[in-house]
Amino acid sequence: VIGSSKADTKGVSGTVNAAGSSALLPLVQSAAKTFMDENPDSVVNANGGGSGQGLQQVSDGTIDIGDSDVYAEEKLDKKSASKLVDHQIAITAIAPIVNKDAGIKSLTTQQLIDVFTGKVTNWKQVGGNDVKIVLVSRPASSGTRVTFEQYALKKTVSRSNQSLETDDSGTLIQMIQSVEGAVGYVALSYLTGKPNVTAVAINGVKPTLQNVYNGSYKVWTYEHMYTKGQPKKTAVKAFLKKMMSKDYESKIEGMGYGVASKLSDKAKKEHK
Amino acid sequence: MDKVVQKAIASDKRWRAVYIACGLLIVALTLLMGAFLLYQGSQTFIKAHHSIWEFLFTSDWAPLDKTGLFGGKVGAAVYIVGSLETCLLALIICLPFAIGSAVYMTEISPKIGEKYFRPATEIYVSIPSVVYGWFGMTKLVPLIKNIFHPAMGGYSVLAASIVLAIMIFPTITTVSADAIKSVPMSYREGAYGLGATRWQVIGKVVLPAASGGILTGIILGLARAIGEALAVSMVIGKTRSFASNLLSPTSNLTSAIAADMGNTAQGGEYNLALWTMALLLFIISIVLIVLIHKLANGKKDK
Amino acid sequence: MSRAKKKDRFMTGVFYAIGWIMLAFLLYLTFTIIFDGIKGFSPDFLGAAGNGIFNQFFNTIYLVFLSLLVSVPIGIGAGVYLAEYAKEGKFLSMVEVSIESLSSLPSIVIGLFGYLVFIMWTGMSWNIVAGALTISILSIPLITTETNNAIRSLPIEYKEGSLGLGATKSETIRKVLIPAAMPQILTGVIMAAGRGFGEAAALLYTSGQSTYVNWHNFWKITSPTSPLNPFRSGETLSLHIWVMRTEGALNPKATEIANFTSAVLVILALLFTLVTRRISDKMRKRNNGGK
Amino acid sequence: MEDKITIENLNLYYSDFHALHDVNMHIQKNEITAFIGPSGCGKSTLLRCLNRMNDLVEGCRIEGSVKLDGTDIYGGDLDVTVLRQRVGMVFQRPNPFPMSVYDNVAYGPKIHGVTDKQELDEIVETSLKQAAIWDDLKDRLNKSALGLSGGQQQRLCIARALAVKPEVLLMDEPTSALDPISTSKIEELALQLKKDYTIVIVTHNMQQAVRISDKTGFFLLGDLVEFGETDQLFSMPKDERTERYITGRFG
Amino acid sequence: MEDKITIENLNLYYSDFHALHDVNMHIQKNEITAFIGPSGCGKSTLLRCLNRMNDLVEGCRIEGSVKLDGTDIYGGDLDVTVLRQRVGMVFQRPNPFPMSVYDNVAYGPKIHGVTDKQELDEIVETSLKQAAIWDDLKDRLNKSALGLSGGQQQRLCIARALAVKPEVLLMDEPTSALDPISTSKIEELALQLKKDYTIVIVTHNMQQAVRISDKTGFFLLGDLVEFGETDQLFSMPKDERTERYITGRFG
Ligand SMILES: Nc1ncnc2c1ncn2[C@@H]1O[C@H](COP(=O)(O)OP(=O)(O)OP(=O)(O)O)[C@@H](O)[C@H]1O
Ligand SMILES: Nc1ncnc2c1ncn2[C@@H]1O[C@H](COP(=O)(O)OP(=O)(O)OP(=O)(O)O)[C@@H](O)[C@H]1O
Ligand SMILES: [Mg+2]
Ligand SMILES: [Mg+2]
Ligand SMILES: O=P([O-])([O-])[O-]
Repeated sequence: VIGSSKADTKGVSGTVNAAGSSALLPLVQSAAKTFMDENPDSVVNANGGGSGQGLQQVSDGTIDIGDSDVYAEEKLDKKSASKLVDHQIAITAIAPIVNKDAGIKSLTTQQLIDVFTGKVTNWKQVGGNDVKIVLVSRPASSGTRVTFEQYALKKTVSRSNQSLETDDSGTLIQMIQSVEGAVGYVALSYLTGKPNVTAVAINGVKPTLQNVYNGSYKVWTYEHMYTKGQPKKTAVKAFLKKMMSKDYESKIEGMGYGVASKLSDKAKKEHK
Repeated sequence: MDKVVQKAIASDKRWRAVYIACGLLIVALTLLMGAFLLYQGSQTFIKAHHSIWEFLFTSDWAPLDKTGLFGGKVGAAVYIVGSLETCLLALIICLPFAIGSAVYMTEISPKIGEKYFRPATEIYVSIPSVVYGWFGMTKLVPLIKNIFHPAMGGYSVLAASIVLAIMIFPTITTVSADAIKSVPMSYREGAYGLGATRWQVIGKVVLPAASGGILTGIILGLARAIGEALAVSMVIGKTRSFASNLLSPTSNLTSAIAADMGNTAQGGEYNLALWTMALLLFIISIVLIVLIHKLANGKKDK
Repeated sequence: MSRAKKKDRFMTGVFYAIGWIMLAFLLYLTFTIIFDGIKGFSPDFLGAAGNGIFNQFFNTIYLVFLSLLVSVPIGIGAGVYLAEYAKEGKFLSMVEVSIESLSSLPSIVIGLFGYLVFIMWTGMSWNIVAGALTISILSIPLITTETNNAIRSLPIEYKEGSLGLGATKSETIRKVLIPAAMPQILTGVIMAAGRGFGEAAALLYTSGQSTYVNWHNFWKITSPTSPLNPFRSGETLSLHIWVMRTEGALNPKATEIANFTSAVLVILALLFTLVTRRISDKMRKRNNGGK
Repeated sequence: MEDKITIENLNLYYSDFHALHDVNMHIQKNEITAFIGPSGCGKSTLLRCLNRMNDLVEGCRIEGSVKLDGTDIYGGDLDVTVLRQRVGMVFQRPNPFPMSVYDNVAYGPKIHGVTDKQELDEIVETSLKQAAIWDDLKDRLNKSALGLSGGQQQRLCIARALAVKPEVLLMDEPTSALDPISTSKIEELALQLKKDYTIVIVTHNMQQAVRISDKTGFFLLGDLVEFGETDQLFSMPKDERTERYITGRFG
Repeated sequence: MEDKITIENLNLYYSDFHALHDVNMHIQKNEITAFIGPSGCGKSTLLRCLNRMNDLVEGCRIEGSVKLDGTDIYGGDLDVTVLRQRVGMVFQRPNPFPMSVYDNVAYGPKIHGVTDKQELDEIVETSLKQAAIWDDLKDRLNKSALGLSGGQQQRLCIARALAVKPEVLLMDEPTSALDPISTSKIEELALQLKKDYTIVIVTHNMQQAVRISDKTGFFLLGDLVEFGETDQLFSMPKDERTERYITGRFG
């Protein structure tokens, strides 16, 4: 075994299967890579699929960790949800993004609602270029979508029957890039690679971690990793421990996620 | 010698049991699958108390996604129509080419046909459908976008239909070619002997005589098209509304299942409605199969 | 009279055009896919780490191999049953309808069934065996149908000849009928294998969408990182394209990787078709005494 | 009598197999000419030369000439579809098309441009009557021809050939698949038809040749060994091989 | 002479078609018995009764008895695989298996338990020699049997049948697909084999029956019309129908 700096997790072997939230996926994947480098006999399979799938499969017992942007109670029945143990490992902000051709930098909450409910159909109606609006959405079961509708659209339901629907955030970004006038939403973590899209400010507040911490940007949520009961497999335990360790926080922030401990009281209080 | 015979007879019995077991296994598998789908798929109507009418003929789709919670809307008409229209259009696009190629490789240039066209068609068959989907997404969708500039990009019924048409082309072509080939030579000789031209022989004798087999090919192709999930979902746009024209996106049964099945709460209304879609697909394929048999038998009875 | 002739000429032209257009389109399809694959190629795609697809390639072969291990005996057995043992009647047509509906079932539905039976009921996580078994459900009907047809289309003389020498039915089947039908049975097996190479929807929830192996552990089958461990998650090439479009989309090289994977799959399909034709031609030739 | 078909120095090759050697034969109008000989001797091959049916066979090559009323049928002067309309063919195994009785008979006239329903009706009726099968079939004209018995099918095929009003009728073992009763019906029919047509028939059955043909040709391994009046050929063959064959000391 | 096979009051039905009517016949050891008659009269059907090949035909029902050396073959006393080993069959169309020449001949002995390579080699050689084809094939034992000519294939099939050392050899029109030269070879062979075997042969070719058989049975529409010494049956048939048939005024 090649020596590693992290003595506490060194030499763990076994398999960890994690799936679910695509908002959280980049973080889990990168953590998995680090973890496997340090523990060459272990395997961490990190898949996406959406929060619903993560909760479902962890509750079925077919995976070890279910990643989710929403609380298990919102998806599963009481009995199943009560068997799951929540590990909140990060927070994430969701940003509206538009295709560059739209010529949009910022929208008010009302404008955002109008766009996503189909009330306005051309970007020039909200101060952009003369380009038709194309909505790109995620499935109803997506945690990103639930969060976005809840905090950015003030609980109005977006017009999914007029939108192109994508399986996950990766596809969504590709569509926003390639379809003129397209608009959608992704977790901040998807923007660290500087894709060719515009992240839109809401009411003038840019979607940044700083703005989340200080409470001015409201569209964010906790990221959960659920296990069925307390984790028993040593590899799972070690993996969760690794992700929640203090020295991993900088890594988390580097990937566009936030750390719960940095939230201001204002942010916490206003977030329900 | 007697011992040898006895041993042979005993082993004969054992083998017989093995073969029968294999046959039964297949039936059991199908029944199991049918029962499982029937059970899962009927819950929308039994447990969640929706009507079959609502599921098939309305388009209000807002099922609740939480285990044990019912009361949303499960109108799947958009998906059903999406499946039907893409398949039908695919068939319309594909048929002239498939039958034309089948005729070409059997009647017009049988030598070249056997040497180049049949292997080529076999290659078409063995290219995975995701590759067709990927090709559709990276080549066809941009192409449609650049030609027609539709509002929602190139994701459209047309793109899905073309991808499906490419996918079912080999099935229809090979089955039709086999059907045409198995038309007895004596029919052709009979017609040529009366002074018919080649086209008269093909159009008036060979194709009608092969029509049963060609139809089988069409139905098999259709079954494949209805059941294809990933390739279609890559190019159809998955918009939950009826397509207003060929260039607008819509959704279909398989992409909905592929996208949401794993993502929804087990036993929830949403999940059950998706199972009902799967059941519908199962029923459609059985209906198509029975149709083939009816056609085949109808031909025999004559 | 000359109208009939003109029409004949015209239609012949039409058929030529259609035939060649389709061939040209296939060439175009094949070459663009291969060309695009090569265009974005970088050497690390060949590796077993990071952007490399070697593991996926290995998984594909391994999974197809495992699925054939199950589907070939059962498929041939059931085909023999249909051709030689089943009596004409209701039950036979039920078996036939079963097989056909099985083979035309949407693979996504079979995938869900596989998830339920091989993953949830066994309480395991995604694994290659579950994927292989699910693929078997798809491929058994192909092999069965092909075996059934092959045996049925053998001249009755083979069977009479063998029985006439005092062979039992099962000896006749094993020693004369199956060998004689082998070229065509092989076609079915190859089609089944092709299905395994190409299938993605049925594997989404069964064989897993990721792969981590350590090639140093190759022979340590029980190690979770051993490539040979059949109970590990194993993503195949086709699935990789799907994954590259969805989750993998974060990878800046996702498109190039998917293109390259497509190219590999197309080349595999090409090789596969050619090799199969070779083998089954050879067999046919040997059986026919070089005629 | 005048020559209807004249075969001169005909050689035929299937790829590199030389199937007919230098055949010369004069087939006369309003006669029945029979081809006999052991299996594989080239009877069918020669028959199929007469309406260029061998054109359909890959690799088949022909030298020499075949003339119909003096016109070389392999020269460019006679279109092959016209030729086949003038020289009709009835095959060894009855091969009705999978359509109704009516459509089978009407097929030929239709493709040759007859569209008038009444005219077609008439042609169908006359042809079926000529083929002595009108009474059997007049009530089943719209039924599929595949449901008929072998003998009926064969007569239907003859009617189908007659419907295009040919001048010559080629029949390749037309009764080999039939029972004795159907056979004798077809033989009677041939005798009647020779008033209006020139008939060439291939048969395995020497008695049949004796019963119905005017001239007989005996073939062996691609050679026309002997050709002449049927009575004479069977009573006092000139060639020793012919004699051995007809007395049954061969094959 | 002694009876090898005794057929008593045999009636056979294909579903509701009565194909053989009350057939009685004594087939003698070391003789060649020929069955003749027009197509469809039941020759093959009767032949296939003798080694229960008709068991394979769905809906076939048999009444009466067939005895082999006095044992009823349809009673429970004789296993059908043993019967078929004792009563071998050669079919109308040569049907070698798609394997090498050697494997074809060795097939029977192998399934009957001979495993010794040397013993097999010997059996193959003897059988091929008996079938008069050893010289043709000794250098091609490992080549596929399907590459042989029709005549060679048929003799190979005879060798294959001889290899299991049967007592009776049934041959259903063994020469109908063959050219004259192959035919005469098979005929010579049959004459040689009758020293050791009892032979029953179906033939369409009356000359063939005359040339090789000791006894002949003439069948018509499922009836055994006449059965007796070949010479006598052909020179002065007792039944008028036989006479009409052999003089060719039928079918
Ligand atoms: N399409 C073909 N290609 C090659 N050889 C052929 C072809 N058709 C016939 N032959 C050969 O030509 C020879 C003559 O065949 P043909 O069919 O004319 O015989 P035939 O006298 O009609 O025999 P039969 O009485 O069996 O019908 C045979 O040796 C046959 O094998
Ligand atoms: N499997 C079967 N089912 C029903 N009828 C049959 C079957 N086999 C033969 N027959 C009928 O039984 C009768 C006798 O047939 P068989 O084959 O014994 O005639 P054959 O004398 O051998 O004629 P051929 O000389 O044409 O071979 C025929 O009328 C035939 O149609
Ligand atoms: Mg012939
Ligand atoms: Mg017979
Ligand atoms: O993170 P989600 O995939 O559930 O949107």
